[in-house]
Amino acid sequence: MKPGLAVDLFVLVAVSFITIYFIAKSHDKKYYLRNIAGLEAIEEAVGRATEMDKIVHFIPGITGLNNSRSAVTFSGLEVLNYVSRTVANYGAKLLVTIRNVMVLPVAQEVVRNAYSSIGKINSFDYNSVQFLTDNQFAYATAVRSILQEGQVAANIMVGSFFAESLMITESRTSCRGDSDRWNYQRNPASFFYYYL
Amino acid sequence: MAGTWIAAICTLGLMSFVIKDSPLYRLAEYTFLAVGTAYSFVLSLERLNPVIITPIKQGKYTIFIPVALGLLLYSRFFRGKQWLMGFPISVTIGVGLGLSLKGIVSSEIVKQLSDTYTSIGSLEGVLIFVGVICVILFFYFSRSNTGANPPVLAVARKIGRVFLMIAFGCMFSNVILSRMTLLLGRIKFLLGDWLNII
Amino acid sequence: MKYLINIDHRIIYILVIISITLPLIAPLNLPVDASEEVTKIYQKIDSLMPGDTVLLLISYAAQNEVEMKSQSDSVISHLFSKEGIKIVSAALVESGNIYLNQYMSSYASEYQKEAGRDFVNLGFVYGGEVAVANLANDIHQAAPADSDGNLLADLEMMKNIKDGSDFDLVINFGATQLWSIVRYITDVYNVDLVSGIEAVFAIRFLPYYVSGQLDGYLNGLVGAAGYESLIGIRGPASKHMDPLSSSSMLIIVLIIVGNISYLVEKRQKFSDRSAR
Amino acid sequence: MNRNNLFLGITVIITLTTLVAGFFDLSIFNTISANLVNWSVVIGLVALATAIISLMRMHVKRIMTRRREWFYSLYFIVVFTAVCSIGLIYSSRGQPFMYVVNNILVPLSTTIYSLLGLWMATAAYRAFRVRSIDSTILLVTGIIVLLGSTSFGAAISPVFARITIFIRLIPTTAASRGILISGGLGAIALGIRILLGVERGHIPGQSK
Repeated sequence: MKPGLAVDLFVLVAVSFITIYFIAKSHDKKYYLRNIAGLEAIEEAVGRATEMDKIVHFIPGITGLNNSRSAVTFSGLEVLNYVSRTVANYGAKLLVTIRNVMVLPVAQEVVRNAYSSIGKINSFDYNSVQFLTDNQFAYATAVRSILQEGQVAANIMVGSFFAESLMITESRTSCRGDSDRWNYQRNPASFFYYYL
Repeated sequence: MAGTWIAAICTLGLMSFVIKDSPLYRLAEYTFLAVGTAYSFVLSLERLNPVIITPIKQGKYTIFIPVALGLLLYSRFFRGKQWLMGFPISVTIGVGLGLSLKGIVSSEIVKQLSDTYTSIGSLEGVLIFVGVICVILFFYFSRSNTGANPPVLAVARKIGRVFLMIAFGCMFSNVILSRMTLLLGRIKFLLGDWLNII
Repeated sequence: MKYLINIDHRIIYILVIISITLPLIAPLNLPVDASEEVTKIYQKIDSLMPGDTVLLLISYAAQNEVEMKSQSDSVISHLFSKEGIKIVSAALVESGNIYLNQYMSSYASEYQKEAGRDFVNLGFVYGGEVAVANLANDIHQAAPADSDGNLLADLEMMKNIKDGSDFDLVINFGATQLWSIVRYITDVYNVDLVSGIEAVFAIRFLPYYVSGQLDGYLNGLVGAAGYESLIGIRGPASKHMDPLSSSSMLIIVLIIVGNISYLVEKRQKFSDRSAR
Repeated sequence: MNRNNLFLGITVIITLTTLVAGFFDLSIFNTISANLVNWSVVIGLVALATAIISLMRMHVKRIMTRRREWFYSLYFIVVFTAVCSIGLIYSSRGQPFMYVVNNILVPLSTTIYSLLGLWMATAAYRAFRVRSIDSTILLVTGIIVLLGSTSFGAAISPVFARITIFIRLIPTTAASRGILISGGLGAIALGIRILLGVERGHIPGQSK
């Protein structure tokens, strides 16, 4: 045992067992989950996008899978799975833009699984998940011009974001759009509801 | 001198965006996209030599295993073979998890808590102790089904909220300092290096 | 009063640009002082003895060059002026490599230091947080060759440098990788750490400073100006303090005006409703 | 043993090896985990081209189908290949590559980041409203700390600097520490969910 790590190991084991205990306990008991406005807004946003025959744009965060931010990226991919299933149900068009190299194949698989899980695998299009660039601000400028082209009806951003998110959502004011942005960041969960 | 002119044109091209979206801005934007991606691609390619080719020269052939795993990620381009991507992805996530679990526990939880306890002697220590406990309780969102939270939790949440608002006020002022510094840099470049008014 | 309620955003842009330009043209040269965490970095670097080994890491990107380059210029020039220090340097972010090359080539030319004997520049190390853990575990495996291509095994300086524990001080610039540096190098091997941080992220690292994991930090341009006052030069950061202060004051005024107009509007709406 | 459990098994084994190497001083685990960490970097490096291939495919498709503003995609491909070849031929420290980087990439990066300063100003005027006690505390603290850290505040009176030091070292540290610890606990909880297979989104080749 490395010196001075006994307490650390104890805390890790304790937190792990508490988590495992509550996951096991949650299977049988029905917990009331306060509904979160953002999730309901997604259904409405996708419905609106289908009416306007425009694209639903999604960003699962800009960080990777193997660092301290991976927890936030996983939750982004989880919501991507939900959004893809909703889009597949409505038959709308989905566009997922990616900034991290390792997240690209994973996000594509998540969308493919979502389409196949409701039996619409043939309407799945590989180009719906695109890598733009790994430079943080070049990515933000690229997303801005996608949003301003006018083809996007709903912009959903769930995951870990930094200064570039201000730039992406700033395009909201200049093109009167709304963004459904839910940021797990350590600063307060800033939340807009945004569709064009 | 030509370099400064190119830099100034790029600066004004992107800055023109604030007034109106124009072809000059779109050109600057796509230049930024292309040069930014190319720069990090070239630098990463140059890492291939020291990280992969040098160990092979030194006879460490185990390096072929991660190279093979990395190549599995290209199975994405072949229909029906996507499941092969699972190997490199699960290895990467496994390493990431193993490192961050240990790192988070010792640096972000235990060391922080132990410092909160050891410095409890002074008045500041007590204040920090109360603040930390209240902020952690503030993030405690589950409620009994009646929806009302116990009095202790309600008080702790109020104190936690005050601490959080002071912290966000401090963060807010630092964000202003940071953003103004960046804008200042560009204006100094345009006035100083380009038009050398200053 | 009506006009104050909604100023067009382009006028605000012009106001901000004027508030920055005026002090640049007519500087007020207000005094700049160094706060406690800045002096701690100065003392830590000043107390380096010949033969100490320093790990110099650049993890800021080209976009916040203004803020971070003024920090690294002053701190690194102070570091280079110390005699007999062994430096291992690496860039953890792609565009940080631009500045690392400038510093290390000036170290070789201006200070007549020899690559391989006095310093080893590993250049850009790919991989982000995992690369930091990789460096900490075993430098020779993480970066077998330095940026000029010669093998680390042949460099006589690297003979007694194997992993994180062989360093006496880690100096980092940039917040993106500071989390992993604390987690995988300085906490694991108990090495002193000083770091320059972008003002946006400085607050998040305050707990590390108070708990002693981070021995000193520079808070954006304010920290850089403080360090310049310590090494006795009136460098770019100190000159930028005047326009920074004036533009910050403008932001405060904008907030106050915005709130006054908001309150006035609310009272008008309230009085209209009660009058009806 | 279907594929999901196979990948889950790999992740669990590698996580446990790295954890054991982190906590215990066993030489076998140390060498294995050091190798695994290096492998993870190599995998990321080798996989880099997948992103570039999909990027190029997107732009070529945009040119082929003559979508709106397709000529920008053509411009992107030309500049991208040009800068890549300059970088690879003359090496990233060569003079031509540094010329491109210093005179095009650095100004563009700093400019785009500096625009945030302008939007901060409009946001300060339009969005930062004193609606509740919380936002009052936030704005008052922000103004005091801003005065305390800039040279104007120091010129007006040293009181601001002293209050700023107090605000930074006591309440802000406590709150940041609280956030840090809660964030850490959340990350551990999610790590456990991945190891238990509850969190499946990322494993390819299975349908929920």
